[in-house]
Amino acid sequence: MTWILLDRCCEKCTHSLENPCPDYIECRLSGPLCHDDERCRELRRRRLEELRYGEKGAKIKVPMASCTLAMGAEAVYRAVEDSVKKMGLEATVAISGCYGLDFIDPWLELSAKGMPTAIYANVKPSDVPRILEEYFVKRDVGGAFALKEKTGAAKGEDKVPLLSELGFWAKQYRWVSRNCGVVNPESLEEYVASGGYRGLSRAFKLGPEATIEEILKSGLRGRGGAGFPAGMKWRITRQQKATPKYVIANADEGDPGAFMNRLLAESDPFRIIEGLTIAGYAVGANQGYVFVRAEKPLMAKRLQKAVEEARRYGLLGKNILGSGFDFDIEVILSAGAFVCGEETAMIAAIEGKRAWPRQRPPYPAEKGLWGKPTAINNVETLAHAATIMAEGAEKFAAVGTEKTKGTKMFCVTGAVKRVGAYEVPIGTSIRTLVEELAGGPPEGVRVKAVQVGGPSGGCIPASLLDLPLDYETLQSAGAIMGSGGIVVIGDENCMVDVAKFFLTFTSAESCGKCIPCRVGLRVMWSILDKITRGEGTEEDLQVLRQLAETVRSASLCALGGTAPNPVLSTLRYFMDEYLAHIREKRCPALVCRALITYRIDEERCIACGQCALNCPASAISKTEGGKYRIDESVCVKCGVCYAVCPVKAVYKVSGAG
Amino acid sequence: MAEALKLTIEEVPAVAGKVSVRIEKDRATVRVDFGVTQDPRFFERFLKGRPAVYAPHVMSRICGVCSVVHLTCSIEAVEKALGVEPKPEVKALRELAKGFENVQNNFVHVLMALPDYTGDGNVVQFSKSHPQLFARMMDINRRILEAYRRICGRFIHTPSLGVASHGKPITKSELEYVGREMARVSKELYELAGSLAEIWKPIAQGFEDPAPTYCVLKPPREEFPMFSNELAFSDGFVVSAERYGEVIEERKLPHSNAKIALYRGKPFYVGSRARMQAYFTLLASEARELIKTLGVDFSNPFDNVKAQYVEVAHLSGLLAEKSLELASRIRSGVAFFHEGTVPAKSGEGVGLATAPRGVLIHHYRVRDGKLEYANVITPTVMNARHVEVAGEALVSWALSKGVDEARVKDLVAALVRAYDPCLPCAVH
Amino acid sequence: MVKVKIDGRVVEVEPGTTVLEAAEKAGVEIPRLCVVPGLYEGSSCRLCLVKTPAGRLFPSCNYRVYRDEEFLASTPDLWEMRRVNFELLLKFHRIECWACERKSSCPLVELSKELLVDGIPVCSECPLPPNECLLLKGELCLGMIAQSGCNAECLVSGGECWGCRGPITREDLLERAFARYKELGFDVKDVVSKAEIYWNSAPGFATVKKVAERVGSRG
Amino acid sequence: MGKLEGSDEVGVLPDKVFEGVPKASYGLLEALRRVQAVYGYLPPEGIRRAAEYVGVPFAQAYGVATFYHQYSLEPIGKYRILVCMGTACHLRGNSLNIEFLRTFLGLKAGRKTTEDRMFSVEEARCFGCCGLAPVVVVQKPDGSNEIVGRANPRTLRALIERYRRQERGGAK
Repeated sequence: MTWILLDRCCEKCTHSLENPCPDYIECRLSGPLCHDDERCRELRRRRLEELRYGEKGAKIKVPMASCTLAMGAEAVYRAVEDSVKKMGLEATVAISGCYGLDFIDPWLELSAKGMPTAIYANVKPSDVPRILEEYFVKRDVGGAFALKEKTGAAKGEDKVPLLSELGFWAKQYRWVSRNCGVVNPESLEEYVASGGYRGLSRAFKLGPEATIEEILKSGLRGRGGAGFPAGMKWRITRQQKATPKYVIANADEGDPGAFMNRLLAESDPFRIIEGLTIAGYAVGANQGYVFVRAEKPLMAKRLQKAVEEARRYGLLGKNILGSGFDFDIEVILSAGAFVCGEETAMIAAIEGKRAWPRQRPPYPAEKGLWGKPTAINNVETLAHAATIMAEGAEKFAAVGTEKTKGTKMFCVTGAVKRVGAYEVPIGTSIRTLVEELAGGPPEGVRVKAVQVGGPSGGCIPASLLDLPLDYETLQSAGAIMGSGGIVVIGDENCMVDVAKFFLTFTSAESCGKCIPCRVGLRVMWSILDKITRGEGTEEDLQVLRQLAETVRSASLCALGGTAPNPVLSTLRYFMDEYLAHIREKRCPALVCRALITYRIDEERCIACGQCALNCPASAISKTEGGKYRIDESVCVKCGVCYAVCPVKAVYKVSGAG
Repeated sequence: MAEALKLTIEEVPAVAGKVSVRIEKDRATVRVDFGVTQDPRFFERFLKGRPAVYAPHVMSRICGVCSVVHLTCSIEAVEKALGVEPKPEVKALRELAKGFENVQNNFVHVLMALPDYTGDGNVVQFSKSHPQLFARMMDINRRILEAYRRICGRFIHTPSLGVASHGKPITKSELEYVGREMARVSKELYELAGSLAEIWKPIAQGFEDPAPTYCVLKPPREEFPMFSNELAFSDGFVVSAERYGEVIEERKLPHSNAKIALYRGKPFYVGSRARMQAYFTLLASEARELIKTLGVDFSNPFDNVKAQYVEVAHLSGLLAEKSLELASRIRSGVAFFHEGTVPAKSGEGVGLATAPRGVLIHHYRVRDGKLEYANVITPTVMNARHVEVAGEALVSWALSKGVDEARVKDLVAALVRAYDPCLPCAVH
Repeated sequence: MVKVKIDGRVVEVEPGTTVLEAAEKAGVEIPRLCVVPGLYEGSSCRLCLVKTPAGRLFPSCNYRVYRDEEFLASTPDLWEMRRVNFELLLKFHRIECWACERKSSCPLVELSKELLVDGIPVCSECPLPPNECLLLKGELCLGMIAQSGCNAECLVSGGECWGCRGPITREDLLERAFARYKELGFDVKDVVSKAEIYWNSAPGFATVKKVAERVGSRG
Repeated sequence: MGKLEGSDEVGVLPDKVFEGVPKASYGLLEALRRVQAVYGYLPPEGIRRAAEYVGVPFAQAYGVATFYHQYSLEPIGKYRILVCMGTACHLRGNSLNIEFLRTFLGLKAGRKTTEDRMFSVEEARCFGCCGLAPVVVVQKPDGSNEIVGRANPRTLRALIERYRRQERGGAK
């Protein structure tokens, strides 16, 4: 058994689980504190180096998060193990979290003493032996995607850019996501080595009141969407007389297109656990819950593991770090309901009921889980809190806007070249995020709109891309911050269809408790459906708007309260598309099925027959000229031919065209 | 006195519906054109092909003021055409309803026309100069309406009356209430007569009706009739309902949208003035006394209004009797006279009813339950030519008395009002 | 005791009283459907929403006052919101008043009148209990497909409904109504012919005819 | 009611199925999950057992079972094809993919499982793998997941044909 950083260094160490040392965390990195022994100091130094380069002086990191796994990271991991064995490499194979840069998935990070740490992008299992050979044997990094630093010791260094110089990295301010892709998410040791749990130690030193004060000073606002000051929430919960109190980490990340919480929990789960512990300490709770979305099981697994690890080393349980504070966490897996993201619904779900929200006030801070004061924070907020406690409020508040300090993780998806999660200071413009970080739209596509804030957000037109991303600005533009999902919509998408899509989602996810949301969204959906079928009238738009306003203001919870946003914002910015559907019975983006016709351009057709082969309706037949033609009376407009045609001879027309 | 005279009343004031009167005097002859300028409504046409049982409901819409008479007359006609015999109670209730309409309607007509005789000009003025009297009359009207509601529910276009059926459940106590109320109303009306007679000045005293032929229903029994199977004329001629077409002829005149009806080619009149003369012997003694009190001159068309008052008083008493009699026939509690469906037969039927303004004829031909032909002759149509003839005589008479033109116009308007203040019936 | 001001009327209530209770005490009428004290906490129907002067909305059934507060309960926008909301609620109600025992005491019917929402048939106001329905006696009453609001005058007076207030336009409702006519042995054509008398030029008559034809053509 | 009664097709639940689940109402979600893990869906008897175990009325357990997406009250196919309906996946063509899958597998409206109970096609909520949009995830009978990124009708067709081949091969 190798000694790890979390173990006692020698018999002189006073720390034990029964009698924990308040300086335990600080002692890990800059210790020993209770006694002076150079050997113990050296033990720590060596271990830290081992963590960096592996025990054998070389390390291969394979990212194991949902996104990389989906791209075959598991096979890459196996290939790496095989190759290491076959090549007889003296290297440690380790897992890590993910950077959140989906466009390079799966990637590999190779490091060895004296070599620059190199990242290889889009690795296939078959590439692995070559990459390992180049790096470890030939010491050539020319094939790498990016380097973490330059040592001048390896070949090809000049050909590869530094990660920190790349636009999508340089423009980021990795504060809360600092460990994502860097540490092993299943290792508490690596977390502590990277500076983890300093925040909790500091909180214990400051005491609960001062901890809340510190969070208030940092100006941290809830990152789950509403932007309520986190310190305020804690203070209110703390002030309640009723006991016991609870803290809940909201890891029910349900917004389609948002995965920053998943990324964080899969790559750096201990930060969340630490944050929740700090929250528990600050409000005076002894029990915390992490409520995880059912669709993201790995997230739950990692968090569960993190909880177990923390318990093992006394960072959860009785008398944590000798502070006298008892705290434990239970990870709860949801059973799948978008509305669970709403705090009162989440409470109902934890209580084992249908996830029905209830009217606030009373707020959960007053009457929450089991009717007791409960502080519910988004996992990103909690991770921020942990980081703030460690780094100090001033450092956090150094970036951001006047009203909102700090950074926020945004997930940029849709029509962009570099899909991924990026952490930037609040107030960064949408354009910076979309064009500089995410690389703008792919070739041949223009950005038409940007949908900010998940299904309840609004569609902001391309002309407003320079808007800064902060709570107030987004709200005034008809969108919301939400969880921070940004979906870039290219000009090949129909905005009516997009609005309808979001309503399909929200109306299906409506819990059914209150009328405006349950019925209103359905009625709105059917109006949009009518419009996309070309049967809409201009009066429908009036009704739509009125319904949207009513649903927005009369709904019980935020789900209904924000669900009309996509409709209202598209009505506001893309009225011309609605009118084209209504007046001209035409879908300008050639999306709405009832309004388009598929045809085959005989000039282009190479008569490969793919279309006819794949057509589910057998609507495509050979013409006398040997080319193919679509029988419009049979065509179900599924679009398969359009998708499979290798020469793009299938095209769509809409309206009178 | 002018040799030639041309006067036009574009719209006669204080009547329902649009009616214009053109007066032309050319040397010896005076011509009065009574033109209903309101558009025709084609009731008779659009019922064609529809179930005959719908006719009463629809026909009642000819007039919102005297809806009951159209309703009941239509019911009578449909019943005859389909060969349905209503229960005696249903018939009695129908007669009650019809009587109520005559009472209420004529009473309101009196109230409306009275300012012409008292010199007040209009009702508002009248209510100011005779506040107590006016208040009392309004109270009577209210009580009549209230009593009516006990029998038929809603007042206008009552849905209660149907073919061989009376929809509203009737209770003994309600009938008794109606009896008591109407007896009181009748009594008050006789009491009022004295004070009325004082202010009720004659108009065109001495003027005589140039065409004294009138038409009423022949009473089937010794009683003021509401419905009948025969028409009686003042010349003694009596004709059965089915054969009304043989003596009454309808004609369309170019200056009016309404038709006119003639008896053997001659104008005739209908209404209370006719009825009070014809049914004099059937009247209660108080009513006969009342005729004297008010000094009704049956030869003066203007005195139609006085005749109406007499009729109201008499009928109120009669209704009181009738409702009490009916109450005695109902054993206790609620009685239902709501009948189910009517067979879809074929046939022809003519209904005759005593309308507030005269005689109403509904004539239907039904095949397999569906209406094939409908003809309606309203009192307004019957009076239409008589108004002109009387008007011509009135103008000559007035001019001969040296009455100025403005007054002539007022007189003619008052004459129109005296006959009938409600013209839409003419165009149905 | 705290002071609650609702629509300008001030009442004193115990702290913890709901705004709805306070409003009742103040004599301000607030519609509501879902709240059943002791059984259901409410806040579902959203008809009882009230507004603070700052414009925030709360369901009055659920909002408890602990300090002096002011609320508006009858602003036009609130009533408009209630109306839209109520229309939404009705959209998924079967509205078979002719078969419903509750029709005479149905809060939906009352609210539909208060909020001027169309779409409830005359049956809802008919004084006859379902087993005394005129249709059972073979009388062609249009109550099932006619717009209510007349207090069923004709039915009260013993007649059948002629639909003078115009047709109901909701197709699913018409469909069920016509199916019932058919079930009771009426010819759908006769129903339409009777309806035509008042509805020939009514805006929704085309829908009525369409549905009637569809129901009529069914086996 | 027939559907809610009858437990014939469901065997006896293993005794240990609820081990570690708290015997209180808040254990219901987990208890139901355990039942579903055994059968692949929630048979009425299973819901009843879960309700009894945590001590809530059957109606409440049924209400919870019908509320959450993760619970299925009808048997699902051997291969459960989850089509991501997240925004990115929708925009990049999953609406077309699901249509294709349904047509290709011959699913009738309102049904999600093929007649032979081989495949289920379901819409799923965002997997958070938006970088791979459109994403289709197949839960295979051995419990593993196959994640198909950048899916299109062509790859899906190949996928299904591959599973069918495997099944035929396995049968022999």
